[in-house]
Amino acid sequence: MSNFAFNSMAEFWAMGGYGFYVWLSFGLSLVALLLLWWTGRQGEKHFRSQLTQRLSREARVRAHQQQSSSVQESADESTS
Amino acid sequence: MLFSAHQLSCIRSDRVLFEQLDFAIDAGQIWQIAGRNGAGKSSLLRILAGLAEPIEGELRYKNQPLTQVQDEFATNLCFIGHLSGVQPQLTALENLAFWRACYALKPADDWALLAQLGLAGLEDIPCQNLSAGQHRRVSLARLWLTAAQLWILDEPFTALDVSAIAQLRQRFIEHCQHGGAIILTTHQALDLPEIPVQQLTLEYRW
Amino acid sequence: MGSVYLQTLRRDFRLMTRQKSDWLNPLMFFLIVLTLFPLGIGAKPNLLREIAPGIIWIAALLSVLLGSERLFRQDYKDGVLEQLVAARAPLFPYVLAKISASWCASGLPLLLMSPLMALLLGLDSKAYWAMVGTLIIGTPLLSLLSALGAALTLSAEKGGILLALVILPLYIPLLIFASAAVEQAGFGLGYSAQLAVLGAMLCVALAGVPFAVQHALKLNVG
Amino acid sequence: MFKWLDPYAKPQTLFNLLGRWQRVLMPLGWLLLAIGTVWGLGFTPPDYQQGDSYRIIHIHVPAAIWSMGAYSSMAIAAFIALVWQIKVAQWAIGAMAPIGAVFTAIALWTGAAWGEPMWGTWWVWDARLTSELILLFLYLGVIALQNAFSEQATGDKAAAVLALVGVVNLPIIHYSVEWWNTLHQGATITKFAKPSIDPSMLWPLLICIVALGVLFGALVCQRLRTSILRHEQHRPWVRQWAQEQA
Repeated sequence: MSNFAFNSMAEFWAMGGYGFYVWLSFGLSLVALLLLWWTGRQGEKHFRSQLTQRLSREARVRAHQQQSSSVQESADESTS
Repeated sequence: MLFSAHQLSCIRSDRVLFEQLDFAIDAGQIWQIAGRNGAGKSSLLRILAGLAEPIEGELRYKNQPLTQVQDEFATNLCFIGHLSGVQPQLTALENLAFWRACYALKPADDWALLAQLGLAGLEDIPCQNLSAGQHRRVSLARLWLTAAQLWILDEPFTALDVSAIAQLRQRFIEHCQHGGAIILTTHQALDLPEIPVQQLTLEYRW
Repeated sequence: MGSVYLQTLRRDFRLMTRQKSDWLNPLMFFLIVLTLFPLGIGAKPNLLREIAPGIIWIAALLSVLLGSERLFRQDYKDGVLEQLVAARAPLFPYVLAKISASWCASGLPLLLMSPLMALLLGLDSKAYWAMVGTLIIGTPLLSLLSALGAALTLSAEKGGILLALVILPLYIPLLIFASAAVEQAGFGLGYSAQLAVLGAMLCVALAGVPFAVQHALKLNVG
Repeated sequence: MFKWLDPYAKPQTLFNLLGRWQRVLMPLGWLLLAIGTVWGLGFTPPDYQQGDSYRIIHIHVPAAIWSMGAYSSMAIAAFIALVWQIKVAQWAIGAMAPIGAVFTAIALWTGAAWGEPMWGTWWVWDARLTSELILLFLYLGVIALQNAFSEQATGDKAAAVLALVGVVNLPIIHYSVEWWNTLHQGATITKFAKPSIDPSMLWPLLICIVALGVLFGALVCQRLRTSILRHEQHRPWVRQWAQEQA
């Protein structure tokens, strides 16, 4: 690896007068890549919360079915 | 065994419609698929007709996997779904001619067939001018055209009047007595004492 | 197979005579777009002549695209396609017949209208014949690609705009070479290379697109 | 044939495998990217013609290369999905498309930011810029098509067909460089000719190219994992996994 190509940090930020363009392209690219990574992570989290919701919904349905069937049974018993 | 399903599962829009379904149909039989609305009857029929793929499971035609004998199966199948398959801007005769070409059937007297189905005088007007019941009759005319052994019918009796229902029943009996097999859904009682009718009930699932 | 092809072709021509707006509306759209350009940029004969190839081809792309949305829609809604997919064998000749009929309804009229376009935009005879050549090779390619788009977006909820989004990028090579050929002819240069490339693209599309359309129809019905 | 593909086609196995790959590739990709950009930005000599503006190359070229690479991988996945009917390959298309689209957008954007000081304009209708733009449209078409259906499976299959059709466009993109004379420079690195840039400048560029490739792989793993879960959510193993996570 060669030495630092700039004499000072100020020169480094200035990029020989092209600082605006260089930092603009690198900054935006980094933001875009980070966004990709972040949305990917969010996607998994979102799915997990959806799945938990779904599981609890299924549990509710099962509970309801059991309840109604037991009510049905007791009704059958009372008529007999 | 003419046609059988093994361990079929189907999922539509994240909902499991049915799982590990088994059944088999032989020549001369009628299977009636029953179940509440949304239980997956139509989806099952579409899978059986090869229009949709099951998420799991296998179909067998004459004891061979369907994937290997798909062409043979398709030529021996008559599927009528809840869509009529009738192009509304064409006349009944023109629709019949198109089907004949598609199913590679020989030309015959379509006028007589349509008259038999109670469509005399309506043969050459566009189907969009027909009533719902007449439209359905044109669609069901395929059952009189086809030489296929296996019929898969989705609610064939909807919109039909009493005489048409009787005629269709008669056709079912004829078909089964000549070695045909029918899989259908209907909310009506089938009431066919001559034919062994099997029931398959799909439970509505969450 | 041949009988399904002929029967479908006859059926489509019959439908065309009964539903004239289906193929007349895109043609009217084409003419109106051609008229809009001179109105938008001013009636400068030289400028118009210069950009005429591009204008003609963009208008042609859009009008064919507009007409193709209805290509399979009716048959899908009525369940005719379902029947064909279930029966398997007749689907391929049906697709070929549909594409042929759609070319007769959209590409052929464009070809017949080409003298009118030349007149409106002031093309000279060399450029005109180049345009006829590109239209002969290019419009079947247009019909093929639009059929593919129509088949792919068949059961989608937002069919029309999606079709444009999906298919327009695939039109770009055609647009480039077709308008380049007309432009070259306008300068008095040879344009057989461009026509050859267009011809090659047409051959590739002819070999592949009908199968892709068939596959797309199957998966949309399923 | 291609029996070795079988274990990768089984969603649960692939899910676990992707998890392991992602844990390695994700940090590695970011690390390499950090090394490559810092080296490229600070420790290479400026170009004798373009000065320091050429440093944009370290993000522009890798993004452009991988925008094409992503499309090719998508087309390969589409081919596998259509020929062998492997569902995971269909889902991979959906995982790759947004990443490829972002890479394409980066290539376009950095190209514009490089063009402004060099050519004095943000945008020129040059062959490679134009074909990159078309590539972006192709990506957007695939994404739009995939999300347009009420039945997700239809969208996946339709996107596979479109990706495969669109790949026909890639060679045309490539040869268009030769067909049109443009302002754009010729290819900087080619397989056959000697590289026209100094080795001291080449290394950080190569590192950046590898970094973006690794990052692409890692991001695909991440998205494909979620996609597998979504498609397999009715299976017991997914529910078990969710309970373990909670």
